[in-house]
Amino acid sequence: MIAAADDQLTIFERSRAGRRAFVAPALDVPERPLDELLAPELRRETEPRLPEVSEPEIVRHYNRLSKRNFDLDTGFYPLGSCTMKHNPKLHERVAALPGHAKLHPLQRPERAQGALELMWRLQDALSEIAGLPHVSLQPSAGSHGELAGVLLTRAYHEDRGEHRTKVLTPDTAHGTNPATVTMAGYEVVKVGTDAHGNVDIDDLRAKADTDVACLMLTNPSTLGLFEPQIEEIAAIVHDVGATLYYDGANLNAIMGICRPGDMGFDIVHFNLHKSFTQPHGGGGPGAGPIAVSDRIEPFLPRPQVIRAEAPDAEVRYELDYDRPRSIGRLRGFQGNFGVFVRSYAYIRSLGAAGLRDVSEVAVLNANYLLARLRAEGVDEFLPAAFDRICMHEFVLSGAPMKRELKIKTLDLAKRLLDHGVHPPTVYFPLLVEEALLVEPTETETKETLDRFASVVAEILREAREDPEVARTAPHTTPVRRLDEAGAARRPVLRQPL
Amino acid sequence: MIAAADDQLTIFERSRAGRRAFVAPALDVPERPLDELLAPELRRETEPRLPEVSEPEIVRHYNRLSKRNFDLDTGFYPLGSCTMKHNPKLHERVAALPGHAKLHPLQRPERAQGALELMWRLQDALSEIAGLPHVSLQPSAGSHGELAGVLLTRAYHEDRGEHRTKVLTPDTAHGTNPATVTMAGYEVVKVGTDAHGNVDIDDLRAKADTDVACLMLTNPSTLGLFEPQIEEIAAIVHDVGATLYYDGANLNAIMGICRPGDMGFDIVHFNLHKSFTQPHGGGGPGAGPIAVSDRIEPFLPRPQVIRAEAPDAEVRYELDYDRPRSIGRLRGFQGNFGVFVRSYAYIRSLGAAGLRDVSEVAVLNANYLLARLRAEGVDEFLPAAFDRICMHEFVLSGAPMKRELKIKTLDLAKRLLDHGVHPPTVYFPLLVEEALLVEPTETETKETLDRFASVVAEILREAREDPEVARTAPHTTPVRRLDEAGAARRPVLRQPL
Amino acid sequence: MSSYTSATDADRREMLAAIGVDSIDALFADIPESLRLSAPLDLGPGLSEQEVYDELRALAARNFSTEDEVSFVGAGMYDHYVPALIDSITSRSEFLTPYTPYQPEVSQGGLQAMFEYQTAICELTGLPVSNASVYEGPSAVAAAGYVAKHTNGRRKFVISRGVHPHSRETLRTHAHAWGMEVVEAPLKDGVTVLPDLDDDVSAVIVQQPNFLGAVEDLEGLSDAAHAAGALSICAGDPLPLALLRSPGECGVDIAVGEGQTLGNRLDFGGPSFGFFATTQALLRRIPGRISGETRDVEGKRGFVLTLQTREQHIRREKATSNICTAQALNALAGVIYLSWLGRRGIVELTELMLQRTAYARGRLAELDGVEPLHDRPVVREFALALDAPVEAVMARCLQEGINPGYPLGGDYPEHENGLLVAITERRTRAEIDRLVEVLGAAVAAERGRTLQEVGA
Amino acid sequence: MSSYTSATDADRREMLAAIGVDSIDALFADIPESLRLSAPLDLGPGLSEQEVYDELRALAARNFSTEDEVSFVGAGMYDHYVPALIDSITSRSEFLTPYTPYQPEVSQGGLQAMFEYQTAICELTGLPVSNASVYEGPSAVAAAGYVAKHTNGRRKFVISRGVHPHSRETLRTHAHAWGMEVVEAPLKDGVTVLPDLDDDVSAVIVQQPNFLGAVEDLEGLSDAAHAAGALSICAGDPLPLALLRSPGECGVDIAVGEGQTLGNRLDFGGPSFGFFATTQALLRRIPGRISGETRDVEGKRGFVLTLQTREQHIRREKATSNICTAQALNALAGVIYLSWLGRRGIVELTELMLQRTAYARGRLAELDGVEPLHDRPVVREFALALDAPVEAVMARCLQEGINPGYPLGGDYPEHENGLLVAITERRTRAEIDRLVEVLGAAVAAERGRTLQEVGA
Ligand SMILES: Cc1ncc(COP(=O)(O)O)c(C=O)c1O
Ligand SMILES: Cc1ncc(COP(=O)(O)O)c(C=O)c1O
Repeated sequence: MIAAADDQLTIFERSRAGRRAFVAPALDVPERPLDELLAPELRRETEPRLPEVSEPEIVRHYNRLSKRNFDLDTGFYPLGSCTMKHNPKLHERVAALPGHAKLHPLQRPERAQGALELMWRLQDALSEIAGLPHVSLQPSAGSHGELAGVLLTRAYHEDRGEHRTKVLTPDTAHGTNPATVTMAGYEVVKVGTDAHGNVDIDDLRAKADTDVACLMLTNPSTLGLFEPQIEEIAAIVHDVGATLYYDGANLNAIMGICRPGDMGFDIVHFNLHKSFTQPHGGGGPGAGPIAVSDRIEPFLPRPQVIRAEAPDAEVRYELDYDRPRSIGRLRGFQGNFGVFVRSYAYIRSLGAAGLRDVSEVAVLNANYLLARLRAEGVDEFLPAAFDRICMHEFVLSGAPMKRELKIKTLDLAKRLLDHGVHPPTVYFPLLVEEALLVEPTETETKETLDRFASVVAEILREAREDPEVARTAPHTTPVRRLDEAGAARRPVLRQPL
Repeated sequence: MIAAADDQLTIFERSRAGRRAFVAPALDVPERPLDELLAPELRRETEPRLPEVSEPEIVRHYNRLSKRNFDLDTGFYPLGSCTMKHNPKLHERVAALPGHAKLHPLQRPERAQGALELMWRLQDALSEIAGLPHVSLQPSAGSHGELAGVLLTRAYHEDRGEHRTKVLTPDTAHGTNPATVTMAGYEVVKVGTDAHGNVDIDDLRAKADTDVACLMLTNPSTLGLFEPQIEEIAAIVHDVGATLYYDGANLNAIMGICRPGDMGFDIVHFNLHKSFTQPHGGGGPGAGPIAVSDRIEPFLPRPQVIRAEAPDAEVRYELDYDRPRSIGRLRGFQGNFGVFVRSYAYIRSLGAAGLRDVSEVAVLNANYLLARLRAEGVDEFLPAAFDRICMHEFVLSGAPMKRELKIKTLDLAKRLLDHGVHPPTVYFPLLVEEALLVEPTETETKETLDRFASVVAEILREAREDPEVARTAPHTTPVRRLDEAGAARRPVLRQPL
Repeated sequence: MSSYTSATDADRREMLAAIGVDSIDALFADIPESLRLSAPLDLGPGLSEQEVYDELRALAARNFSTEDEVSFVGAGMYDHYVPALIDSITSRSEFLTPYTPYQPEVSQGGLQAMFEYQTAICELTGLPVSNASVYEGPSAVAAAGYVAKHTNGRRKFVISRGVHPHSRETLRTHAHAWGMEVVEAPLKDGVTVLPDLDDDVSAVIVQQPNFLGAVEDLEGLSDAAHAAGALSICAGDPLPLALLRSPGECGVDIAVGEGQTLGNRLDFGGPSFGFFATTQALLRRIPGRISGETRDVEGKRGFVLTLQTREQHIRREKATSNICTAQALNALAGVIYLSWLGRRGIVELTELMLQRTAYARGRLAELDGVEPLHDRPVVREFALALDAPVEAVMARCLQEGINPGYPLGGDYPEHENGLLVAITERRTRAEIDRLVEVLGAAVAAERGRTLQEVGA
Repeated sequence: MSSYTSATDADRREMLAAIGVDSIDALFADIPESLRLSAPLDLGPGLSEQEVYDELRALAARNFSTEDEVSFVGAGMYDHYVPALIDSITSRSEFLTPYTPYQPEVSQGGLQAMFEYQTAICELTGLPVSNASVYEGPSAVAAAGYVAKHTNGRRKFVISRGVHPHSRETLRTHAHAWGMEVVEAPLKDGVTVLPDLDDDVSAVIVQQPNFLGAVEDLEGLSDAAHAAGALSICAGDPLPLALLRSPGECGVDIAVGEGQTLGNRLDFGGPSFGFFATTQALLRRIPGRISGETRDVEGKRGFVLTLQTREQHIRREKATSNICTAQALNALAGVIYLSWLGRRGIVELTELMLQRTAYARGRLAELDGVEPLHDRPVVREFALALDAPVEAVMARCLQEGINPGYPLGGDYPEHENGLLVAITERRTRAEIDRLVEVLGAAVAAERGRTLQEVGA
């Protein structure tokens, strides 16, 4: 069909010499010869072969492309570890206010008081939520926050004249944790998980020595389980002089219920694009602020937003660069301010009670969904990896399904697409065979959860009769299974022009 | 499939007692008993049973609904007489500026100078385009402009002490023309069309007597043909003392090329949602300003935007209510200002040369598409109704197709849907059997026109082999052919609650 | 070439060749030479996007929007908060850019939204039938009058002086062409007093709450209309209907009104939408589009434009109205807004306005030189009589950044120094208190001045 | 219940029953009692949408945006016009709300856009490989350094003092953890002078045009790096690359930079995106997502995330970077912007800036007490040396609504009264003339004052 064939053209393939969308503003200064302003040897020989297209074509092209995406405003998106919760529309409105969107990052602080105050208030709120007294908003995403955290740990130890070489991460850790450790110049040491899904305390104790700079932990863990021995873990880590790092990807489970600071964590990162509703944008932008304890504070990145009372008692917000022990910058300017606006609006909309309700319902929804799946008899093939009350997400293992029904977790995931549902995270955490990590979030209705449970049950029923349907799924998507191996073997990473 | 079934629920069916999106601002005044403020007998007994839904559900509901619409930013939409041209995105931005969008209609003129100046400038530009000296922006759409025009005609004649009873409309006229005539208290008299698609001058002459108040004409006509004898027609009409009304739905063909005022028209309406890019919104909003000659001016609706020079030479824009011979208001406030902003932005973006280019390319595209269809051999089954150079649109007749291939114009239209193309206007103008009125507009590319021609050819080829495919089309749309007769026989016009 | 057309020079050459002419001019051969423009239109050159943006922004900056002042102006359109999700939905091209859903198979989104909208309007008005929208408030009153005219063929409208002045004038504009008379029923103590109704009366038209904010005895007025064999037409804003007895409950035959308050921005007066609801009996006389539920060939639920034999494109000169393009997008905003408010929210919102309005009315009435213009119950708007020249008082308030309301003198010479004050949920107590202060000072100052002048 | 959660009281009861617990509290049993908060967080109550809107609007109103002053500030982010079609596309929920395209079958929109973006970046940089985005400019410089470190294992970076101060500092933050040294190459007459490069040098990092606006001899610098066996890394803004010899043409190994100027708003510094382009040789060391073309089982063209064995979710501690969430939406804006400009437009736009910049530089240099800081060619930004205290001059200009640029003294003590002036297409000649007038007067006034003080 013509419409479909056409949909696969790139914007470059739609280009026709002479078409244009851009109209240049009038040249209103005396024109000088180009060669005079920029000698030929400085100039490029061939102009960049950008597409030549009109505005209507650009709009239609990307509009059509958009329809080849599944999105959160279309259907259920229980992608574990990602907190695909509703993105309130108000946030886009307030982020777009010219006073925010058109504010230059080097605007002088006295002329950007609203922005600095917003950042200060957000720092304050995040500090309260984390239970730690200091916040830097600078990191650009979760893994950037992790990097900040490990670099802070290094600075902290160096300041004490200590040289440590290792960082502990549980075997359930998200890939960014070990990758961060390497990037921060440490060696990764893995800590095991016990039969209940908790950190193996004995293993931890065995590995926690004075070469260890830090333990990075996610709590609830990537298994969706709260670490009940967290206080003991903190004591072990602190006893050897290491820091305890909190990967905040799963904060959505505990907001207003308990706080990483109270658990003994020294450094926490937030994923504002998860718990605090920054839209995920197809893979960013996000923001990964960090909260830290007093002993880590001196090393925080520069600049910090501070609140100062002028002699005339007028309050002023300032950017403090005068931080001699700071690790320095992790990026340009003041961080992803547009994200801060959204997260701040969210915190104000919900308030203390609303934030707690978020976590309560997130956990309620997850446990309910697990119960509903069980009620559908799904656990025969897709048992929960750990038979416990879960937090905001849970892990199923597709191992029996693979064995009995001859369909893999991947097949189930692909078949879900045919039902208009985004699959959960698959094959993570690595610990669980054929894992499915399901995070419904608090913004989904009971009806949606019920429907998901019956769809999964239906797919399993169908597989019993004919596993081929799932194995060759999806069947109704714009494209079907793609040759990923081929793509990696002979990479085509740009349009040949 | 679950997703699909679910898509057919209404927002009312998604309602669950206790859900909500709205959070009320805090009550910040002393609360008084409701009965004291509004006695029980004034209050309704049952609250309106509006849906109870959360924000995420509302967003998802309407987002999914939206995907059940075909739209201009997705594909070709050659709906004749409707000028489905690209709607520039800049227009939405400028219309949304708070100074426009949040301006109260009763703001005092001295505090709404920007809005009044914009209206005045738009009046000025429309006057120039129409070739007529005075403009009222008040009417809300084309047919509202028509009504204004006929009421002005009445006022004009009454002012001269004349009592006229009839209005002439060609048999090709759009339905709103005769409907307007009746609504304005006149009798419709139809004028025939000659073999070339022009007004039958003899018939016109025969019917044009002193009972005739007005001739309403579309030029180019709804057949997509320019009336070459327009000057003679004007003379005939004016000779009997009637006014000549220009239905501006087809203005897109002649902007900057020729002007209704120069042709002898007394009153012109514009469809800002057609030639001037106001998005059609699924059936409005639009705006239908009118331009008139000096002799009609005294009767224009109230208020008019005028430009005044104050004694201090400062320019001021005002709303002039002091128009004693005015027909009065046709609606509240100052018309569809938001539409004016978009149209004004459009005129400024294009300028004189750009507007002319619009019409040139609109006509070029239509003639090219006609030629391409012929080149595909389509004219055997779908001949042009009139073998002439067309203007911005053209009429095909599906009569031979129906006879030879046993598929009707309706079937062709429905089959086009399967190809991702919106069908042309069908069964209008009434004059042409099995009519298809095709208006490609200037914003479509040659490639799109080529593709449309081949799709039509392919459908005809397919019909030769198996007419059933078209007769039962569409096959790929969210719903298939709907029972319209049943809907009218047993009307279900609201959700039973 | 503009950024909106796509035909390159090469395209043009190829296309002309395919057509078989050698210039674009040749395509305009049917236009008599004498009519062809020899010079460009006097519109100046085209501009870049940023230049147009800058120009429009500069114009917009010369308006005082409700973000630039504290505004208590209502009088037919109101500064309500429009939730962000409305923009986010209505700006989707799938809603923004298609036209009237002539091809229902690819227009289910729009058609279902219309159906939902109709349902919501029926709920609010208490009437069983709604169309999918008309232009706006005042023309909706005329449209209702047109239905009455066709229903009983009588020659006179009785319209309350409590109906919005724009609606009254719009009705008059139309009625003249229909050869019908328009008689105004006066207000007494803020509410309508009907004259004797004879059997020439086609319809009695009132507004609830009326233009002065007063809640009318709608049932009594309706009964009187019916007793004279006339139709009862009620105009009004849909939002107060969350609390008030609905037109349907009061026996009204046609309820119409301005829908701006349902999720539409002010836009200096438009585009918004008009609603039109009526009884089963008048179903086939309704103007405009109506969406109806049906099934497709496979039995799937779907929606279509229905009862089209009323409409101009089918019935032409016999149509019940000439309306074609209406206000679909604005009505969509309306139903989204009503879903956002929801069953509880609409009551909470209206009660909040009721309380704040009562507070404002009470506090303002305590001021020297300020009297309530009537004592009738009100919901979101009320009228005051000032003992000082209202224009001068306005000017003083505006200087303080407060726009205190709409002066009534122009429309109601009998209330020369009347002021109509609207209190939406946007106006906080702090703002109301400020109004009290500023208006009080302004009235006092003007009275002082008048006394001085009198003294002098 | 907030407006974002949907569980009603009835839902909660039913759900708890299905789970088999009798309170929500029971679900948190794993959390030690001692850790459970006994009091609510100190965050205050939730607010209605309009209240939050009002609060945020009030905050925003306290900032001076580029709409509130005439701004000549650049220094890494620039006030370019963002065309409306970008908002209209990027605000579509299909682009705005999904996450990284892990399920390519339902993510073709995002994946194809990435592929198109990569193509456009390759065109601009003249390099054959681009990833799909990194966070932003300065961290992209660090990311490039990380690739160099892994490529040759050497222990030193030589970075030009012409590289953005934030980039230099960010590199230093990282290099410290890698046990690497950072050496700064000084500027002379506005351009980089490399020290002798020994075989400890892992990479030479320069910026084109550099922070002071000067066009560097990129090829010469690159050659020098290569001669020492080091990698050549070039940072910079992509827009001037429309005119300048591309990094690829100059032999650069890695081109990185801040993408804000490509259709992203200023947002007080973020979110924007960083671009990262390199040679075929370094392909498997790139950080972040890359989209690649492939086919589906039916042979249909499609796109997938590819070369994932570089990435943290597969390779964990052996990954080439820890980056996960990057800046997909901002990069999408980038490729839409580049399509909007198009092949001709990008040249026209850059030439317009070049001309206006030359005009501004020329006129400003004529002022008494104002000297060009260097005479090198520039594209859109240039540096001045004022013969007056720059802070005092700034203050005077700001009073006139002109923000004349970025004072250099903080980052370059050697240019205590330096001022960096950026001229985008947003700045008209009239505005430039006004800058000349205002800055001239300010400098004159401050010199007068200084003379007076000296005299006194
Ligand atoms: C558990 C966990 N940690 C860290 C991250 C990394 O966060 P980001 O993608 O924001 O860098 C993620 C993100 O998916 C995660 O799920
Ligand atoms: C020829 C013609 N006349 C009049 C109209 C009526 O215009 P509107 O729909 O704006 O009322 C139309 C609209 O379709 C039309 O095509």
